[in-house]
Amino acid sequence: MARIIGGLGSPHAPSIGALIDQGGWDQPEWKKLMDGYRPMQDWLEAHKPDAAILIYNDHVTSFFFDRYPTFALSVASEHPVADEGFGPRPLPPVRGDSDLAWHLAHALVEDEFDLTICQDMPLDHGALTPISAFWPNHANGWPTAIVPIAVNVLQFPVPTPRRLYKLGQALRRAVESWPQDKTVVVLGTGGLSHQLHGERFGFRNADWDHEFLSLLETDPEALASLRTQDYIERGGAEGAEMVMWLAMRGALSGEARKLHVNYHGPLHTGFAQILFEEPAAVIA
Amino acid sequence: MARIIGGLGSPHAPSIGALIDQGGWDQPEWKKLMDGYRPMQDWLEAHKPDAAILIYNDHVTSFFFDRYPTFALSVASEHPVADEGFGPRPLPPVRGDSDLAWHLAHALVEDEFDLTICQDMPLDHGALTPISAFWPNHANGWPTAIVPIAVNVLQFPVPTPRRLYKLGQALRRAVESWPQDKTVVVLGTGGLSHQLHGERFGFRNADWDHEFLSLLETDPEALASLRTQDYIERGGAEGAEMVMWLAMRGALSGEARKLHVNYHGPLHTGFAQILFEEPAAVIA
Amino acid sequence: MVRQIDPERLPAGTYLNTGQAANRALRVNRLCYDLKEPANRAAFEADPEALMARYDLEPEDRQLIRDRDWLGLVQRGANVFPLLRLSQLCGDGLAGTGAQMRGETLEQYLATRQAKGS
Amino acid sequence: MVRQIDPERLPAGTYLNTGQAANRALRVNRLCYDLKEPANRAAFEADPEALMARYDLEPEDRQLIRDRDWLGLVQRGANVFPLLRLSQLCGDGLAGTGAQMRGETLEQYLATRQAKGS
Ligand SMILES: [Fe+3]
Ligand SMILES: [Fe+3]
Repeated sequence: MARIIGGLGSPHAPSIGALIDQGGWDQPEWKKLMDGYRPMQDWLEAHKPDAAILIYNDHVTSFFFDRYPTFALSVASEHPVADEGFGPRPLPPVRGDSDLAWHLAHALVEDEFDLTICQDMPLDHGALTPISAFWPNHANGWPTAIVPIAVNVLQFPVPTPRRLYKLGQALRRAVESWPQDKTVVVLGTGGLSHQLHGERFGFRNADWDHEFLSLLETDPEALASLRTQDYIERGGAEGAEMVMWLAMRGALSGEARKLHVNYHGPLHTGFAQILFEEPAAVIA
Repeated sequence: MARIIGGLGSPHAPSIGALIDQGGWDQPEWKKLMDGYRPMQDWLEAHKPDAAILIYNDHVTSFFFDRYPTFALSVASEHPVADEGFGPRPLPPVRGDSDLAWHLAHALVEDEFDLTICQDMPLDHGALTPISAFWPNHANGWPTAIVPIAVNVLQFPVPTPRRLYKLGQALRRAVESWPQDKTVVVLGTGGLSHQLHGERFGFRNADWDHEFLSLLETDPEALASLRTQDYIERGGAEGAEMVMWLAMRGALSGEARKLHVNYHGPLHTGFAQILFEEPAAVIA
Repeated sequence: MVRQIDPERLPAGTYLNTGQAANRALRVNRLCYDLKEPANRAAFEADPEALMARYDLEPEDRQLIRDRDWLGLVQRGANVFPLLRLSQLCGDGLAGTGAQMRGETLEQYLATRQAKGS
Repeated sequence: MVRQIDPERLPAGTYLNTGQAANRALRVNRLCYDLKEPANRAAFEADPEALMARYDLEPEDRQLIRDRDWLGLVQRGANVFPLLRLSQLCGDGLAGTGAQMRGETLEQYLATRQAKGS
């Protein structure tokens, strides 16, 4: 039986992806942010998970408002690198895991999650930024298979914070019923606080971001109980995407331990990284 | 506050649409089937509902398997008549109700239904057959606004029978919280028993169809408790789409009365019509 | 959560559209899906090989289409609704497509029904 | 079921993408969405009026695009992510687009931040 060995949170701003492609890991202005990835890279290198379930959002790249899904799960065995309007990033196509993905599809739909099932889903910065940061040696391919789940955080109504948390809990049940002796991590992406539109552009809230990171560890139930309105007020309309981290947290057990957290909010956005480890991850 | 005044069930086979376009209402071979629409037409004419929520499935016309939604709700104010490969039917575009549809979107997503929200959704025979039969004088436009919800019944996993029933229950709550003094009907479409693929092509089961119609009236909970496998075994793989009628039934109260039922299974498919009326429909 | 399908206990002659077979059949399904465009129907009628080449089909799928083997295509993962666009373009109506999948002639199949017609 | 949004109590300067405004903005959003195609970017640069004509925009939307009025477009229902394709094509980076929406110069906006750069 498969098992979840950890959960990782990361921002997904395209500026981070550009920095990675330029080899800018040590650029002084961004060192505080980029160093936050080092312990996560080491942990992934040590544990070599077979697959990663990636909770992210598309930025009107692969999905348009003619058909906008609340939750879209990819069952593809490979994901093209999307051209968002400036040429695609120089990354290899992202390997999926169809067997795991179809298993998740059946388990989640039976569990009353009304997925949109995707067989052709190019990935944009929402997905590419975190995986290129977690696995920096990706030039010749990705060491871990990626099963992406795209979440609507752009067109309202968006799924409630509690729905994301429940999605994570359902993902845990689904992974544990996958009859393969494999290890899985769950990746939450986006945020933290930011707003990119209207006169409120540039809104950030470091106090809320720190409170969120703390509650994510100690009381995720409290975060699931908030309303979308609370996230918008405290973290900005675009920052409300941080509910995607609740899906990652919901997929973890009560025994998961926080190994690492980092915060940096230099410009438009409050950036954070976090790493949780499950007891199941301990290498015997 | 808006209220649901009735529920109607209909097959959606394209052959029925072709018959309607040819004015074949009295063709002897199909009279038993087409006469089944008369009491429904009269009832709709008498009650003139403001809007109809249409539970149907697209037949790989407006949706392809690159992105296949479990539930897709249209918020468009107008729906083109799709060309399914033989030219579009000579029907006017289908008027929607954006205000109701966005209200349903917010209510259902808050109620943990993970909809795909559509702003551009041409309709195929799954939707056009029943509405052209219910409102035969449609040449110059549709008297009732249509809010279509497309259900995946073609690519597995499909939503469970219980999920469809719950969708109906959630639709009732959503309609009743719409702050408009308007009347709404819910339309279930498809089936009944049939299979259109494999060596089992042509499978029908009139006994099961009659049992389904009877339980739909007296014990819908029993139908919601069955598994998808049961529907496939008893009613054929394509006939399993009859779970869409459960959404219609779930939207009705315990006081809904069955006014009319008709059954005819002449060729590949078991065809049925049913009409339920709510006490709220009684004209004062 | 109740398991909804027992793949090993499906009725004989039933092929659900799911899993890796659905992935593999995506290109065949896309060819059939696109036949809703008149230009694609014309292209198929003019030169089926050229149209198939555009969809990067596997050799097995190309041969099944050449053979009008509707059952074989369904068994490879094709979904019946887009497939019906192709079979009808090739002259097999719904009943004819079904009869072939049952391994019967159209007359044999229709004899099992009460009514005639489409 | 808890009501998730209080539309009448949103923070000032916040415009959610929803409802009839989202329907109305579909064509503007589609124009911006399609700018991920290099051919469309070139078409806009060569002749913006011709590209806009293809999308059947309302006169108000056309004028807002001519004016590079990003805030006005957001207020009309445009979503910021596709809009950023257009604003960047017009030479306003993320910070410049944001500064304009705030009613500031780029310098004024950046002075409110700790770091420089994009
Ligand atoms: Fe984002
Ligand atoms: Fe159907």
